[in-house]
Amino acid sequence: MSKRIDAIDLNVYYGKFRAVEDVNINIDPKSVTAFIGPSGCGKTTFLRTLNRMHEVLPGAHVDGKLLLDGDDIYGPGVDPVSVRSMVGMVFQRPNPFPTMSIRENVLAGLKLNGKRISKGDADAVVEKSLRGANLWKEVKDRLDKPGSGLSGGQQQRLCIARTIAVEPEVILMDEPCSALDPISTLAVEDLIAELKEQYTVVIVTHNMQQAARVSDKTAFFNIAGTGKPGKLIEYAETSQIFNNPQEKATEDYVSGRFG
Amino acid sequence: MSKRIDAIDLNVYYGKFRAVEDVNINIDPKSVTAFIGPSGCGKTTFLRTLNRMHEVLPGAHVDGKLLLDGDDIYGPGVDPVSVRSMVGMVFQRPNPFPTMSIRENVLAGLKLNGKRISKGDADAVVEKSLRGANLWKEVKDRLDKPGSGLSGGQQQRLCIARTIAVEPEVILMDEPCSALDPISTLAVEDLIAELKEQYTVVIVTHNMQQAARVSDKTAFFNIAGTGKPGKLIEYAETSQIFNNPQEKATEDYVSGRFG
Amino acid sequence: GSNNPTPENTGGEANGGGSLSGTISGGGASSQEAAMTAWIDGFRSVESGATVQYNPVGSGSGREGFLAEQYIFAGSDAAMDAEELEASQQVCGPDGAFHIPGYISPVAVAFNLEGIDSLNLDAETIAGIFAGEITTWNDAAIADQNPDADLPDTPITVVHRADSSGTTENFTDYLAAAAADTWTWGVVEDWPQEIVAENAQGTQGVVGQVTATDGAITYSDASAVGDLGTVAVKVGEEYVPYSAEAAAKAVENSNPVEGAAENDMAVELDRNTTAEGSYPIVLVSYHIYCNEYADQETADLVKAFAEYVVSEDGQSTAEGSAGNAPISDSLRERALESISGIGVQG
Amino acid sequence: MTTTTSQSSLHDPKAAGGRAGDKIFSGTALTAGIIILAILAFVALYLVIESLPALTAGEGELSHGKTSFWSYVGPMVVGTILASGVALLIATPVAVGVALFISHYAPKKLSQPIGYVIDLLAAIPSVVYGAWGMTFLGPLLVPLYEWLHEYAGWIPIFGGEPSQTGRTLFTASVVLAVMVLPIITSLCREIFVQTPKLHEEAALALGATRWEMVKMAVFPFARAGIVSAVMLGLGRALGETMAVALVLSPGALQASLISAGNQTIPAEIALNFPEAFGMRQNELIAAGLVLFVITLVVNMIARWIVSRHKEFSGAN
Amino acid sequence: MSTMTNTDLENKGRSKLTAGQKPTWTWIACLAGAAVVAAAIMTVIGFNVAGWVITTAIGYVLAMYVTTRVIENGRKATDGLWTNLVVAAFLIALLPLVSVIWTVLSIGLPGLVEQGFLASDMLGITGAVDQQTAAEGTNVLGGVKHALIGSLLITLGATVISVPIGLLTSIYLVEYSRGGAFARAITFFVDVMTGIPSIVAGLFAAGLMMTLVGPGDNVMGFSAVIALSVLMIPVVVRSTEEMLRVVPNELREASYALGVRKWRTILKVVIPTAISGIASGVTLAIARVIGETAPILVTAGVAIQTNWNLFKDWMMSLPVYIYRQMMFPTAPAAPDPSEQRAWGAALLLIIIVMLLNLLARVIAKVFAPKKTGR
Ligand SMILES: Nc1ncnc2c1ncn2[C@@H]1O[C@H](COP(=O)(O)OP(=O)(O)OP(=O)(O)O)[C@@H](O)[C@H]1O
Ligand SMILES: Nc1ncnc2c1ncn2[C@@H]1O[C@H](COP(=O)(O)OP(=O)(O)OP(=O)(O)O)[C@@H](O)[C@H]1O
Ligand SMILES: [Mg+2]
Ligand SMILES: [Mg+2]
Ligand SMILES: O=P([O-])([O-])[O-]
Repeated sequence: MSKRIDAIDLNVYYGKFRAVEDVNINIDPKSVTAFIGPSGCGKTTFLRTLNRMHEVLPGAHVDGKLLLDGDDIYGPGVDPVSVRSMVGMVFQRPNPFPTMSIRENVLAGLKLNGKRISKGDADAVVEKSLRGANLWKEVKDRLDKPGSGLSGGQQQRLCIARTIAVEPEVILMDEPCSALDPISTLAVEDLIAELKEQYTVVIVTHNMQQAARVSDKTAFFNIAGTGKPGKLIEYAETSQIFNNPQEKATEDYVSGRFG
Repeated sequence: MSKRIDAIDLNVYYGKFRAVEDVNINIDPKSVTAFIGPSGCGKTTFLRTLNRMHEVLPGAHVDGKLLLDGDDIYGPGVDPVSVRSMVGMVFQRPNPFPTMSIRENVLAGLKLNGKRISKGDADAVVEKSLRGANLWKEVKDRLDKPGSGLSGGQQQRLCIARTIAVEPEVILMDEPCSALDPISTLAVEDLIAELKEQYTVVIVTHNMQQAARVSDKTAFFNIAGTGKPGKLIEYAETSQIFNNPQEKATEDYVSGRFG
Repeated sequence: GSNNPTPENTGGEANGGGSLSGTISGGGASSQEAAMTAWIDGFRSVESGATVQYNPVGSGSGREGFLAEQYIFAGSDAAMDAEELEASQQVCGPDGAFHIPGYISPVAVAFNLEGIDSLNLDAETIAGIFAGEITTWNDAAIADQNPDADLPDTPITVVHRADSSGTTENFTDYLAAAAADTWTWGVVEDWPQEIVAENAQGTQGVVGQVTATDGAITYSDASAVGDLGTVAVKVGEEYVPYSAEAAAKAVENSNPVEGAAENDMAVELDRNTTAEGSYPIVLVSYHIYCNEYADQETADLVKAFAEYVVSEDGQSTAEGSAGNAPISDSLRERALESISGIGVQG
Repeated sequence: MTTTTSQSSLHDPKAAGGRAGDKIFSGTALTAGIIILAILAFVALYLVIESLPALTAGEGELSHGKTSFWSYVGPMVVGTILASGVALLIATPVAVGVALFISHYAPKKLSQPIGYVIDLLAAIPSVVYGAWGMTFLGPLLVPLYEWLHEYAGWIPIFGGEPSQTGRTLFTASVVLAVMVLPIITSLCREIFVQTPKLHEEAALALGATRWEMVKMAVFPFARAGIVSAVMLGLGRALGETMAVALVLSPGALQASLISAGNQTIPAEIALNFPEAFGMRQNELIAAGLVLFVITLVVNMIARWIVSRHKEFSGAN
Repeated sequence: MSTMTNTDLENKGRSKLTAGQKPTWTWIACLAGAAVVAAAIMTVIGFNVAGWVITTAIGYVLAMYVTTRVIENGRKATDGLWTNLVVAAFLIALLPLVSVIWTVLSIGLPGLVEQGFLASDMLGITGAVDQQTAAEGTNVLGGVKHALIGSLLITLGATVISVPIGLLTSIYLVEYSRGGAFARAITFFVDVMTGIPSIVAGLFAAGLMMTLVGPGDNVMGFSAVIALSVLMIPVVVRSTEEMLRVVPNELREASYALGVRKWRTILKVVIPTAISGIASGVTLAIARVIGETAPILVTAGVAIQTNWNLFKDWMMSLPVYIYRQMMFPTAPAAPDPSEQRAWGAALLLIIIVMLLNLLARVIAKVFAPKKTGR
């Protein structure tokens, strides 16, 4: 239930504009990897290439290889749909489906598979996922209420529950806490620590304290200026990045001079 | 060209919902004051009451007194328009007018109000404001190009130029750097340091390093939970807030445990 | 030519190469539209300073507009009833309005059968076809009267007018009078809904429909039937095909409407006529004028135009354009006399 | 005047002029709104006054010996609703499909010109549609009617003798469908493209196929919009005059849609108004009033449907 | 796997991600199969091209569905099915468009290019003239000048009345009303107004003007202007309202924050930003009314000569011209010249609307917010 990810010479484009240049990175299974870097350096862009969400935008495309346990997800004939059901994603802004109840939201991904599941099994999945997302206690009495009625932090955890309900191998999170208040942030951070027992987790954050708290390894991206492509500057153990970075740019950034 | 601000028992509402409770604060002229606090605690809301932009939203209203050099801007018969031309505002996302050139954007505050000014005077205002916003050198050769063609940081400084062109007494800034890359952030921070020579500046930021770098005094807002009103917890010299806070909540927050 | 074709004209200003000026508006029957276009154009070449305009809004709207003083004159496929005549006194002074049968046109019964240009039918058979009782072309009722025709077993598609129409009124008037047993729906402007049949809007619509449909039959202003086959109608013992003369004859032999004023030329057509050579399915469209107009200028203009319409010149111009039947000389004489009475309200 | 300070800088006397400008402008805008309501009130008043004689007429007072106004207008109400209903049944799926095609399926470069081309359909005058339906579409459909009658004749709507000219209620409905299609399409398209990317991406990230994404994110978001687009189309179809008048071969109310017969209110008015006077005119205007009321009711139903779904809509 | 070079990382065998997919040529096979089967069915029940194409299309969609279902899975099959259906919907919608345009073009072009068609009106054109034309096969005389000018004037008049009222109303709805009962009433009744049958609008305008200026004089271009305005206003309100709503609030706030008054903000910021959308909304509204027949017929009458005055005398318009020429030919015995003129005018009308559309696009381009850079 968790896979390794290897990017080989990956370039990411928006139309003609190269947003991310030549990334090579190896992400271990059952670990938390944090992407940090100034705004516009391509963290989100790169993250979205990991489950082929990037190509959803018009004109966006990718060049290079991205291996999921050795299989190139950009290989010929690969169906993005099957990639996405292996690599789940949580977005910056919580986005539960507004027309569905909490329960339906959790089951949304599961229902897609067209498998008929008994009510009992479904209940089990809902409870397991919501427990996994640390939300069960708060919502167990109102599973049939609309998901959009929850607070921001609860919504974000509902989205996490929805993602883990389909049992992906990798979970990607793009600034999952930036819209949240401190209490919710805490809850999500605790959750990430639990998730890595089972999943490969990749998280984008602009909060360095958070990166330091939750991640095993950290990747620092930077950008030379507007219109230039973003690059992976340094990738190492989190403690090393924050305490003993090898690159000048990394040091400037983590010392808080910017951003 | 700068005024003091005193809020007395200010409560701010969205319809029936009280978003900010009983704020009492005295902001000195020619200083930079930073508002910090977790998401949703009412920083933006309170800031917008300072130039009566809050009431633009349907159902929004204010209770209490807000004195600008001793005059209550919520007093009977006060025209919000004249308040706003004294208290300028810069928004989180740069928002130059897309239909106007750079030059027209700077002059917008004057021209939109139908004031007639000679071309010479206008040129002088444009140059002065753009110089004041640290943007003159970068754009002086393309004043007739659309303002939306600039980079994010340049756009934000254009918005600042537009604001100072109407010669306000106070400038409010709501997370002016959150959409910007580090280089632009630096430029705007330098600018704020210059602006306080002439103006009273109030800035909202979620970046504590930034607050520490630019502000003289810092106000920490907090919120007890979703649906509860935000409160001003502590207001003091910036150095004191960051190094020697009086309140436990402030300490938790600035020590980076949250947000 | 002269714009004063008749010696009876008394309006001094109304002669010579166009001494009149002004605009008169009329409105009403669309059946007259083509003829009216020709009259307006012809009148303009005689009286270059005067303008006539005509809105083919339909007979009913035309009469109503006339009574509402919207139109100076009206064109109508039906004569005004007593009530309307009484109302006309409000507009036209104590003598009210009067009718001139300016436009006479035979209504042809036209069909589309390959190779057959003409059929002989009596009123009963025509009524039977249009009532939906006779449904195929080789029906005995048709075949008996046309021993020489090679009739197919094609079903008959009846096409009637979808809109309210003076043509329908005249045609059903004929059926109701000449075949009362078969045609039980009376005289109607709207085709009876009980008879399920095809229909189309306007003369052009029905003719187009019949032209496009094998085995179809309709009734229509004869000028528009083009290449379609037509019916010779049984009158007395002979079969009379439609023609201008036969139609004019039918009008000439008709009786004035009971109780009409001296100068009112509204007629009661005798659809059951046995008079030799007269074709009874004929549409008479009137021009309705006031006996008295509010001012001299209007009165002169109307008089000049009305005279032009019935003049030999006017009638032949119309025939050339619209294919209607010119009125007979005796009708013209009576018409000119009536028109000469147009005056100014005292 | 002020109680707080003697000379408040906030009370700028020059500002008074500016405030008047605001008052005048908002007053003008409000007046425009009032004018609209007034026009509508006048139209309604005109309709009511002119149709009162027909509505209140007793036996024998109506033209051509009609027994009562309601028995006259009733079949046409059914005909009108039938024609527009069938038109919508045909147009809605196609229009939604086309809108989806433009918003989510077509290559981005193609979708703009395609939208333009579809909008062109809306620009063709109704007389032209009528002429096209009468001369081209009707005859084209005749074989289909015969086929339908032969194989599906047991269904009442295909039961009657098929028309030889193709000028039937069904043909009229097809023409109406073509006419309302661009209206529904362009509104649906506008709404579909506004579906929050957030929800679309949420669905895709769960491993949804494109169609599943449309079902999960686009349709729930657009439901209210689709309803009001369809209602707008229905309004157009209900009120269409010339096209129906030219295409339909009207007659008494009947179940079969493929034979001559049936009539719609606007076509009835257009066909008969010219020759109408007196009571006949009142009857036709009263029929117009009935149509007006139908439109009103349809719109109320639409509003109701839309508001019922409001709380579930994705707009937050 | 001791030393990790990039190429070592890749599984060289078959990728798990591409297992069990249908070959790429499946669709060709399905299409060919469907075509053959359809041809077979058609030969049994009588061949006809339209039927063959339709049967092939249905067969192809079904075959693709079944194949995908068997080889891959139900979800993919459903996805493919709906993709095919959506594309089919688009193709179906194209059919009538192509057909109508083709009909009008092929019949209307000879009329439109006839010499003097645009420069002359119908003065002096009687049935006799047309009959002669038809008999001798000479050029069709007469033209659309009067109708063209009438249409343009009447539409312009309606635009001048409707656009300010409609635009101001939508400004009220978007900028001033705060969702109150009055605003809801306006929105509702605007919806109702879109459903007023055009003939009723015409009758209303004729009646209104009759009471205002008296009978006779009420038949003029201006009455038609009123009728068309009744039809046009709701369309303008609806479309401009949408356009104003999408103007970002941050621009309004930027303006307010500069101390700019609301009305100036609306005039100088909101409307310029939305101008391209407003322009295309207005064009749409114009397109909606320029083709109206019935309301003009009962308000402006018919005329055979050019009239430049909206406030006096009758006026012709293109749709009325088309309708009259088509249904009531100048020469009943020789309708061909009239028909040619009618279709020529129809083509002209469509071209005008297309030009208007293009104009709106140009306006949109010129005034659109400049979106260079990010
Ligand atoms: N949809 C898009 N089309 C074109 N360019 C884009 C798009 N989205 C992002 N970019 C560009 O790609 C580059 C990387 O953007 P990205 O959003 O990945 O940055 P980021 O590191 O996630 O920044 P942030 O911290 O602000 O989220 C930027 O230059 C940005 O302008
Ligand atoms: N337009 C609005 N209508 C109703 N409630 C609102 C509105 N805007 C904000 N609120 C509520 O007011 C409270 C304060 O919001 P505010 O935007 O001022 O917070 P903030 O401190 O600026 O947060 P952030 O750091 O995320 O910008 C929140 O509970 C928010 O949900
Ligand atoms: Mg990002
Ligand atoms: Mg904020
Ligand atoms: O002249 P009509 O009344 O038959 O159109």
